[in-house]
Amino acid sequence: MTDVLTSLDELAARVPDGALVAIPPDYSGCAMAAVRRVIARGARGLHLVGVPSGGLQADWLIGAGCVGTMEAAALTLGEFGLPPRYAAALKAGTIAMKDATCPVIHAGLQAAEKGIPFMPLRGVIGSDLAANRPDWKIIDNPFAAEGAEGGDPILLFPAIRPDVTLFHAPRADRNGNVWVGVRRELMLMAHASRSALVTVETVEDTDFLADPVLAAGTIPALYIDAIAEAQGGAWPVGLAGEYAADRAAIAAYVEAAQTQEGFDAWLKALETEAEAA
Amino acid sequence: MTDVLTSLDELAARVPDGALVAIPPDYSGCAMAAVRRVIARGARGLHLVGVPSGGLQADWLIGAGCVGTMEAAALTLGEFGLPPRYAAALKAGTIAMKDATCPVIHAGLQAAEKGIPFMPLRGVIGSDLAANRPDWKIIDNPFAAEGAEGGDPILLFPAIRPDVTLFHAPRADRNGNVWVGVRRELMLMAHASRSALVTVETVEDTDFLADPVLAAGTIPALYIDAIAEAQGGAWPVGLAGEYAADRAAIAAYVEAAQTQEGFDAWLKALETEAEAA
Amino acid sequence: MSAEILIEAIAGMLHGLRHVAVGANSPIPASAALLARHRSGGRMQVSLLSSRKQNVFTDGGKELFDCAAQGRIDAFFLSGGQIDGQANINLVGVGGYPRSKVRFPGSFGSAYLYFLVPRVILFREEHSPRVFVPKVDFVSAPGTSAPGVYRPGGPHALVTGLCVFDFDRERARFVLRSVNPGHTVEEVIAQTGFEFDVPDHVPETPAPSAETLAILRGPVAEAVSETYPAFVERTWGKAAA
Amino acid sequence: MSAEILIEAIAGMLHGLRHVAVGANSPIPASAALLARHRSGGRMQVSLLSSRKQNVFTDGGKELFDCAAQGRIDAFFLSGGQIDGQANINLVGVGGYPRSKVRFPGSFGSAYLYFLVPRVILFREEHSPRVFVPKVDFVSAPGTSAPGVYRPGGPHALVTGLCVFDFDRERARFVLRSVNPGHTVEEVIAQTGFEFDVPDHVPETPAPSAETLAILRGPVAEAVSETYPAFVERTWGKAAA
Repeated sequence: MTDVLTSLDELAARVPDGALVAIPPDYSGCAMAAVRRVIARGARGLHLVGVPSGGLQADWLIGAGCVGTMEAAALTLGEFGLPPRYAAALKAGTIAMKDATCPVIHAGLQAAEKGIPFMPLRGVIGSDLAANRPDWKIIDNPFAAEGAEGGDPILLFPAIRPDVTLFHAPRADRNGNVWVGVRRELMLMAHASRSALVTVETVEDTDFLADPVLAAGTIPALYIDAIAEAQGGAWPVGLAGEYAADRAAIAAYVEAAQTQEGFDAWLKALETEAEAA
Repeated sequence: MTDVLTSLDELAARVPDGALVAIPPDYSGCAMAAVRRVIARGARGLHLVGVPSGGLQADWLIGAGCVGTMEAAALTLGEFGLPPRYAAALKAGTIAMKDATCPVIHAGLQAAEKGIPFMPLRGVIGSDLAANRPDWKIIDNPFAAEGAEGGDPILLFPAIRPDVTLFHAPRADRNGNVWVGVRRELMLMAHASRSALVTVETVEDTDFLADPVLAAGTIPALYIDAIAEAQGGAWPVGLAGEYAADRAAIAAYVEAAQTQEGFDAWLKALETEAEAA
Repeated sequence: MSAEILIEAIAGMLHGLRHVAVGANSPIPASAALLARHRSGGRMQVSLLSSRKQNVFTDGGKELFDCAAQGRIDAFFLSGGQIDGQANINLVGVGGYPRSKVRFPGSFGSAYLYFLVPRVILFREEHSPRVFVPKVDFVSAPGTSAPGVYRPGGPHALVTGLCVFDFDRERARFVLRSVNPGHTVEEVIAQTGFEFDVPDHVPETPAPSAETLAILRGPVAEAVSETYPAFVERTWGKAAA
Repeated sequence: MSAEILIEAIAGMLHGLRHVAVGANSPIPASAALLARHRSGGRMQVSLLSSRKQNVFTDGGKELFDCAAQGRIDAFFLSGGQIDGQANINLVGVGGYPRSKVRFPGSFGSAYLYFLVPRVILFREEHSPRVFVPKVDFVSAPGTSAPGVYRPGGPHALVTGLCVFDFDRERARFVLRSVNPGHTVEEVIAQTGFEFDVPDHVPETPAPSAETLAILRGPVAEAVSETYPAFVERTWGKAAA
C-alpha cells in the first residue's frame, strides 16, 4: 500500500540517518524539492548511490553535511563541471568515495532486484577501480571451456540493496502507481530498494494499470512506499518531457558553492525565499 | 535495420535447422501462423526453449518432427492438459527434454542479455531438476559471511542465448519497432537472442519511439531482424487485448493429435483449407 | 459446500499478510485470497497471475520471481502430482525420468518459490494414496533443506479434499490439523501414503459462517469469475457468475 | 575548419559499421557519427546518449551496457583526463587517490565499454604533455589485457587537436598515422608525454571535401543542434544552427 503524503517533510522523515539512498542522475528524475526537506531535517551519514552517476542533488546533500559515503560511476554537473561541494569534501576527506563504473551499479541493483548476493560482469579487470574496491572479487569463470587459457577471469560484485530510493516522476495515479516511461532505471531502483519514496508533478484520479499503454511505463504501487505531489519538484535540474533545466540557477549555485560559506548562504537564501513565497 | 518481409515463408526461412529457438508461452504472444510456415519448410533438429513454458506451438513443432531438444519449466495446454505430441515424443524418446524452472529460464536469458556466461539464483538446490542438469553448478557463495554455516551453497547456470526468438505482437511501426506493452519477456527474449523474428497484427505508418507513452512498451528495431504482417497470427491460442483463444479449435486439435496419424491428418486439413482460402 | 470449506480453511492462513500471489489454474486458492483481501478491508494485495485485472506486474515473466526474492510475496500456492511426507513435491512425472510412465506438465516456478515465499500452502483436492506417497518419484522442489541453504520460505500447510495438515519444518513432518466435515481421521490415514502425526484431538475443519458465505457468493464470486467462470458457475450457480 | 578535420578523421573510422554510440558531451564524435550515417544512406544506426531523438533505448540506464555486451555496438568514444602510451585512460584524478590533487568526474562506463566495444576511438582535443602522459595516475580502464581476459573490444585510434594515432593492440603502442594541417611531427613529439612509433612518411590528416562540408553544414549541423546548439553555432554559424 502506498501512502499518499501531504507534505514533503513527511516524505523526508522517511529517509533515516545512515540510510543507503539511491538517487538518479540529473537527466533522469531528481526529487530536488524533497532533497531540500531531507537537508532541512538535518539528515546525517547518508550513503548515497548515484544510479549510475550523481549531480546537483548529491552536491546539495554533501554541502549540507548529510553524506558519509558516496558511490557512483561519476559526479558531474555537465557543462558546469565538477560539483563544487563534492570536490571540496573529497579534498578534505570528509566523505568516503567508492568509485564504480555504470554497468556495475546497474547490475548491482539488478542483483538486489533478483535477491541474489552477487552478479558477474565482463570488463573492469585490470582497472584501478577493481584494485580499490575490496568488496569486488575476481574469480575464474566456473563455466569456462575446459583448459581455457588464463582461467577466464571474471568480475563478481555484491548486490546493491538501497534502504531508500528517492526520485521525481511526472505522474502518479490515485492508487500510488507511478508512470516513468522509458526511465526504467527508476523502476529497477524501486524494485531493488527496501523503500521507494517518490515525488510527482501531479497525482491523477485514474488507474494507469487499467490502460495497457500506460501500464507499460508504470511502476506498480506494490513497490512504492509513499508519494507526495511537488509541482516543479525537479527544479532546477529539470524533468525530461516536462520542463528544462534552469541553467541560470545552476550557474548561480556553482558560483556560490565554491566555498562552504557561499553554499550556506545560498541555501539559506533559497529556503528563506521559499518560506516567503 | 529491420527487414519488413512480405511473406511468412521468408520469415520461416530465417529459422535454420538446428537453431536454438526461444518461444513465449501461449498467454504471451505466439507466432502460430509463422510456426506453420516453419513446419511447412521442414525445419529439423530445433532446440526449443519455452520462456518459461511451452504450449500449442511447441506441440505443433514436435508433432511435425521439427524438434530435437525441448527446454522449459513446463509444457501444458492449460485446461486441455498435456500437449499430446509432446507426451508421445517423450515416451518414444524422440526428443530430449531439459526440465527447468521458470526463474532459471528468465535469468538465463538475462545472462545472455548482459553478455555474461552465467547467473546465480537462490532456490533449486536439492531438487531433481538440478540433479538432472549437468550444465548447472552449485558453488559456495563467494560473498558469504565469514564462517557461514554450510558454506551458503548457491546455484549457477549458463546463459541461454537463442539463435532465434520468434513471437507475435499487436503492432509494429514503419521503422520496425515492435510494441509489446507489459509483455517484457518478449523484449528480454529479443535482447538475448542473435536474431528476433516477429509477426504482428498490423504495421502502422508511424514511429512509436517518437511518442513517450508508446515508447515505454516498445522493442526498438535495433533488436528486430525481420517482421511480417500476420493478421490473426496468434490463432488459435489468441492474443491478449486483441482476440481470445479459439477453444473449439484447440479441443479439436487435442482430440486429433492423440495419434501421429491424427496429427498428420489434422495438419494436412489445416493447410489445405488455408490454401483454398 | 465442499469448495467453500476449503476456501475458508485457506483464507484463515492468509490473515494479516500484505501480499498473496496465486498461480494459474487455481480457482480455490484464488477465491481464498480474494476472501482474505475482503476481510482485510482491501489492504492485502492479491496477485492472480492468470488474471489481467488482478495482476499488477509490468516487468514481464521474471517479475513474480524477482518480487518473491525481494521478500514482497508473503504467501503462494503449490500443488503436486505427488506429494510426500517430507513435503517434497513432484510436478514432473511418475515411473522413471526422463521417459516417465506418467508425465506431468513440469515444475514451473516451484523449485524457486518454495524456497523464497515464507508461507507456501500446498493444495491438492484429490486425497488418495496415488497422490500422497511415501516418497515422490521426482523432486520438483524439496520440502526442507539442509542447514546453511538460504531458505526464508517453505511449506506451511497442506489442504486437501479430506483434511488440513500443518507442516512442522523442524521435524519435516505433517501434523493433522482438522478433518473436513463428512470425513474421518481413519479415512485420512487410509487415503494417505505417507506417515504423519495425529494429535489426540482432531477437530472438524470449520465451515464458513453465513457472513462469509455472503461474501463468497457476492464480491468474491464476481472477482473470480473473470478468470474462472466455469468454477464460479459450478460452485455458486449462474446468478453469482 | 579544425573541428571539421577531426570530424572527417573520425567519420572515416566508422565506415561500414552497423551501430555507433556516442556518450554525453561529445559534439565532435556525434557529428562524425552522423556524417558516417549520412554516407551510409541511413543504414548505420547512431545512438546519441544525450539526445532524446537520436536515442532508441527503452530499457533504462543499463541498456547501453547490455547492448554493448550483446555485440550490438560496433564503435564508441572515450576520452581521458590522462591517456598514456599503452592506451590506459584516467577519468578519476591526478595526484593520489582517493584524495587526488585534481579530481575528474569519474570513470562512467569506460571500464566496461573499453572491453566490449570492438572499435573504441579515443578522442581528446587538447594535445599536451599534461594529458598524454607516460603512465596514468589512475587506470579507469586499461588499454590492453592479459591473454585469457575476455576482451572483444579495445582502443582503435586516438584523435587529437594535433594528429591521429592508430593503436597497435599486439604491441600496446600508438603509431602516428597523420598530422593535422598546420602542425608538424616534431610538435606532436614535443607535446606528447609518451613514446610512440613514427613511420618514415607521415601524411597530413585529410581535410573534408566540399561535398562533405556541405553535408556537415546541412543535415549534420541540424541533427547535432538538438543536443549541442552552442557547438553548432561556434562551428558552423547561426545559419546552420
